[in-house]
Amino acid sequence: MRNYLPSILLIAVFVIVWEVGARIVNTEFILPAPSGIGLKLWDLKGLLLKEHLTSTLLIIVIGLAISIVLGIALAITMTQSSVMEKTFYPIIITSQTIPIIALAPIFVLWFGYSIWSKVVVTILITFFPITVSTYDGLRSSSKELKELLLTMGASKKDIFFKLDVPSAIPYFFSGMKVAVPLSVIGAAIGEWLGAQEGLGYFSRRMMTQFDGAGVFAPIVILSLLGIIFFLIVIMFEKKALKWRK
Amino acid sequence: MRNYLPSILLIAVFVIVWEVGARIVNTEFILPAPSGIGLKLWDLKGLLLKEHLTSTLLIIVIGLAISIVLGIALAITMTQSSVMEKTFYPIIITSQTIPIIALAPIFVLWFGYSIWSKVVVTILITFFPITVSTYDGLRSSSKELKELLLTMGASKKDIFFKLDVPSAIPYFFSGMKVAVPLSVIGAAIGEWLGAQEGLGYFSRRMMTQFDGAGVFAPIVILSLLGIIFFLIVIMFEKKALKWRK
Amino acid sequence: GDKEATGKADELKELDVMLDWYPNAVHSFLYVAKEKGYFEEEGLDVSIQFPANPTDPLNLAASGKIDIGFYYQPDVIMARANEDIPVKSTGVVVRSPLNHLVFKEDSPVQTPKDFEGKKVGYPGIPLNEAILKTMVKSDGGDPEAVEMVNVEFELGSSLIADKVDGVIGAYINHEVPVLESKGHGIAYNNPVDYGVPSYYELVGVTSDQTWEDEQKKIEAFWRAAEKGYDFMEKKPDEALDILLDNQDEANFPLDEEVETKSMEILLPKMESEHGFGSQSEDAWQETADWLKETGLIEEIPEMEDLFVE
Amino acid sequence: MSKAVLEFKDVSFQYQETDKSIDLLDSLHFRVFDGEFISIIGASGSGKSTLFRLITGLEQPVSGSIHINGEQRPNRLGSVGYMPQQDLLMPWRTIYENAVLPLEIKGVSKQDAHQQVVKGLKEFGLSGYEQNYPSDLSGGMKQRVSFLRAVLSGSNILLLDEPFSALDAMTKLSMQEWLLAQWEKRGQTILFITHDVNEALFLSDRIFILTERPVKQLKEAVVPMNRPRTLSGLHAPEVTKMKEQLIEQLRERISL
Amino acid sequence: MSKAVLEFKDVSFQYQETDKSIDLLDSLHFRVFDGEFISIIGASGSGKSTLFRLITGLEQPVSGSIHINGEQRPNRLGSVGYMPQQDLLMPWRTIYENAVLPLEIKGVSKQDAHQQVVKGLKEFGLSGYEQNYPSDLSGGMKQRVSFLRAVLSGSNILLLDEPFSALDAMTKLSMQEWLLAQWEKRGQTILFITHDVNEALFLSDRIFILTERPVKQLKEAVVPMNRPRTLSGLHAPEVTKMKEQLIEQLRERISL
Ligand SMILES: Nc1ncnc2c1ncn2[C@@H]1O[C@H](COP(=O)(O)OP(=O)(O)OP(=O)(O)O)[C@@H](O)[C@H]1O
Ligand SMILES: Nc1ncnc2c1ncn2[C@@H]1O[C@H](COP(=O)(O)OP(=O)(O)OP(=O)(O)O)[C@@H](O)[C@H]1O
Ligand SMILES: [Mg+2]
Ligand SMILES: [Mg+2]
Repeated sequence: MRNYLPSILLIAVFVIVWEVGARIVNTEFILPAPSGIGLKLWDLKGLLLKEHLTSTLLIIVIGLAISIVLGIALAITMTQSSVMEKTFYPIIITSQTIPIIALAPIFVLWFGYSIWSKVVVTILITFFPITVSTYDGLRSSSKELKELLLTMGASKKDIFFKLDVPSAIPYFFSGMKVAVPLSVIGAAIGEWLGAQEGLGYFSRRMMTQFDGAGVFAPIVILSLLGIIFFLIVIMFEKKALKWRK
Repeated sequence: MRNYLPSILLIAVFVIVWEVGARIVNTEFILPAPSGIGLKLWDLKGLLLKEHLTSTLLIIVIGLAISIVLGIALAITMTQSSVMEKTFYPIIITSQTIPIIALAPIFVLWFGYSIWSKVVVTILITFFPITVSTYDGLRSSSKELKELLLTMGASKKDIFFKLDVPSAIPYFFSGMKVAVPLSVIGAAIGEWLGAQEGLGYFSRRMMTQFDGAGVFAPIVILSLLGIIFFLIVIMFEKKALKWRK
Repeated sequence: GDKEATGKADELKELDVMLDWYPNAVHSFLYVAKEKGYFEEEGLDVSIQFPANPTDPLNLAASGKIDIGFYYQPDVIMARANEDIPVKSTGVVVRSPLNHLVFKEDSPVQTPKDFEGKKVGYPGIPLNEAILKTMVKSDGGDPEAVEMVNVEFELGSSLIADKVDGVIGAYINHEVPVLESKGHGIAYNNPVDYGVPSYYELVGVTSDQTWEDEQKKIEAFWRAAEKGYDFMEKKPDEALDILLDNQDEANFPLDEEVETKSMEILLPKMESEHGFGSQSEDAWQETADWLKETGLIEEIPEMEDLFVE
Repeated sequence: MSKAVLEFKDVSFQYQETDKSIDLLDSLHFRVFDGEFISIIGASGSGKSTLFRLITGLEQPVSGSIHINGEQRPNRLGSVGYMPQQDLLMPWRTIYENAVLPLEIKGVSKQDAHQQVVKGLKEFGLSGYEQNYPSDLSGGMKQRVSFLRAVLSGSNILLLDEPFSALDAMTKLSMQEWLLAQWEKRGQTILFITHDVNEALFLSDRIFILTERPVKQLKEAVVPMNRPRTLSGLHAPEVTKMKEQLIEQLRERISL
Repeated sequence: MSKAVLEFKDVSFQYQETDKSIDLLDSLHFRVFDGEFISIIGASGSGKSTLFRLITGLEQPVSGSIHINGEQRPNRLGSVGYMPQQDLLMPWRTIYENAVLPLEIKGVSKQDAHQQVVKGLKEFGLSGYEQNYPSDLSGGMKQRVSFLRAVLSGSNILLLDEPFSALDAMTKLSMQEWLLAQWEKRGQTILFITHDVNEALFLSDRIFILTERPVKQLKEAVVPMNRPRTLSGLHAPEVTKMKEQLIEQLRERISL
């Protein structure tokens, strides 16, 4: 805790300057004061937490779950078959330099305002780090250990479960630590483009109402969501990698 | 080249299936055919390349330039002063779990429909990888080499320029390889939120015109842009790291 | 007529409509029909959605993701003419433009030609560009000298934050009273006074496919809507109460004063001697001619493709 | 002399590279007898590790045959115990889980495996560390776990490929003495690759020297020392003479 | 005997850790004379590298004084040549750029520096590799570049901290002979840390042994061999006796 003191101080100073600044500027819809955002959060807590948070959470959870399942499956396929690897790996790497996300508006045409248009955005944004890190992890298993296992008479299955999978776990978690904050961003972007509920949607909608505090309040919740998800990943990571000193 | 054959084949198959699928579905504004997109690209090449590409390029270049300057400056400050490090590092790391990008709509209120609202989105999305990788790079310099330099009577400046900077360069390029595709995405997202020109804007505008090929055409250019930027970074990297075998 | 005898909710047919914007007084008839059970009487279970993007009502109707989207007559013609988008109007809600050129009362600009060299925000719908150009031109100005900025839905905020000098695409029944109620002095120009035909502001659009498959359903919708409208016309206060009861208070709080004012402006523009929802070929033709004149369309589509009774 | 537990009969071997092939063994013939301790020395790249890869079955001879305990099988994987350079323990497995690995792979029942591992850990002075991770152990302790793992493979032949090269000089000394004690107690046959001539002399009955490429024949030196051995035995005149000869043979191939 | 180029006078030193302090030296006193070759041996953690850190000036004594070439200066950084364990070349600098580093830092003019480096590279058999990167060189060549870099620091005292520990046995042997030749030719004073008793005996005039903690006094052994030396000289009876004594002294502290 002591280590974070300077950061906390800086944030405190920032919030105070913001508060004072906001009171001087005094146009709430352009620059709401932190106190105003706090009050708004309190006022709307029921609505934001019950309705909009649930909706955004659902998008994130479904999107991440699909990304994880597909990502791991593809990573395994690529490590097991060199044809698949040669086919998909260059595409996956190249696809990362392509702003596929710019296609997001068209998803609304394909999926309407259903949850799927947002889930697809979330998947697109999280699929890459999960797949690539899992793949790199599966590939990272030491050749020496593999040969050692072979000299013990290990089968392909033994090598996969006893060597490749454990070697991949740290990499998988690195990927998750990148993917999880991105999933929150993905859900929010998805909601801008077509939604009837959700924190990203609510924030954008409050803009049309000239309600500055209302714009920031859901973003505060989104931020907390990002941090909480991140901490959950770290918790699982600590548990899975307790052999690391 | 031979190595990419399977990928190229798969992409070819995908494009053909898409073409056939699009012709069967036959609703151009939901699913334009690749051939239609190609034709559209050709038709609009002047407009897209001269006007919209220039505008998007300007956003990317300004945004990346500012991110690089600020990112390197902050990374250096953090390595040189432990107070700065303790203050900023936790904030930078935590900020990454916060969907700041969700604030993008409000930038329009702050910066108007000028280029700056889009540049800010680009900076927000690229600042983190550049700063963190440069910082990690500066920190990565070997303690042994530093002590060796000290035994030669090296000054702080010697150590910075002869050891820290060269050690940071590979990390900086890793950061750039992440940041450059993100900058394209950032510019596109920025343009969704309000713009008069640019490829992201044009794509979205074509949606309002029900011109499916027109939606995809600028995205093709954005994709090429992402790939070209990436290749440029790799080129510079090869040059700077020619000592790597 | 051939009304289906219904009652049980599980036999109701689902029908998705998307409003042109967030719910306000103009949509009272829908909420009345819903509340009073007119839709249910027609065997419909209507769900009402609001768009996240200005063009979604037409887009999603065309792609069949919704059954009816409320949109603007000229855009329907443009979609049909330029991209052969298979959508048609199935009924009219508002019969003349609500869309006005809105600016601050105390600003130096007062008529369309004053906007030369100024910025005008609009919600990304090209029609608004045409309206503004016609207005500036008929006011003796140079349309090319006006800078148009796509501000999506942020019409009001961009105006009062001084990011633009005026906005087009704003409604005299909504943005104007809302801004006034927040204490901003607002003025506006009516496009009809500056060379723009009195087009239908709001029509309900359906894709050709949906029309073919679900004609009965659509017709049932309009029958129920008409009942809703009749109620709204006779008892505007009560209709308003129903709307206010149905509002999503935290999401989009409506101001009773604003909506009352809005209702006053609206009712005359919704009234038709041929009955609620009715359409005339002349009105379609006139609007299409204007669009061709402005260059927004090159050919005038077949009238039977544009609307059905 | 007792029976041959390992025999190479006219074994030839080469690595295929894209543009060329590297001939390493050419009709190589040798025998190792039950209970022997054999060291293998030779310049870097001379093919020492390749010999082990052939014995374990990771590689197959191009011609000739390899007999283990009198049998010739194409799939030799799993038939000898192998202890690699450094320790190569799995960092994510506890000491117990690392040691039990060969038994797991052989499909030994959990109960049997538990008994064997617990007994082994005790004999090797590792009791109490069952639930620790490798990172908690010193270099010498890790080498003992690695050796136990090779022993638990159940084979009478153990191949040790420079097992002590990563240890510091003092720890190495202790491990050598410990290894000798274990070998004398257990009577397994050990093949031991090393770069260190002193180590080879101190430990082994016979030393195989690889000098040519491709290897047609192993030069062989019988160490003129009785067991049990002491470090001072290394200074006996016949031993120092042999040592100088060995170094001379190896130096012919050195280039910096 | 010639003059003392390095002298520790009652030097005490300790590392401060958060919870405790580690006493390493307690009023240590010793002298090294011009042109000597001194090896330092001692168990891991006994403080060998710490001695070097004190000499170079990376650490300061808690009490006592350190005299280099008769002078006592608080900032000794830059006054001796230091060659670390392994090679520690900068991978991004060519061989030439690596060798020129100490001259760059001393601010020697480019022209002078160029002359010195080119001459040095030639003497060390590295001509033709000026523009190569370290990754192109063999282990022995890298060590020679590293040694040249230490020599170019211009100091008459060179500290070598286990420079050959990462080399394989054969390369190590060649490097030892090469180092002796260089030292005999140049007449610098060398302090050499090693774990390898053979190496210490083969190379040095005197051997310092660190046995206690904190170190109050260095045990010292004068190697009973004339120069030039050969490997066979190591088998002379007085040498093997000294070797056994040294190993005995070190073993007292070994624990696995
Ligand atoms: N998988 C392989 N494919 C091709 N060539 C190989 C392979 N493994 C080893 N070699 C080559 O075969 C030769 C012998 O290698 P090997 O590893 O057996 O030598 P070694 O005597 O064990 O050397 P070291 O002492 O360095 O461990 C070397 O030239 C090496 O480059
Ligand atoms: N910077 C430091 N801070 C605190 N303690 C240290 C530091 N450097 C070394 N030590 C401790 O001081 C003791 C002596 O370390 P030193 O590196 O001098 O030993 P050494 O004899 O060189 O050992 P080795 O043979 O392993 O290199 C060790 O116990 C070590 O843990
Ligand atoms: Mg080998
Ligand atoms: Mg040391």
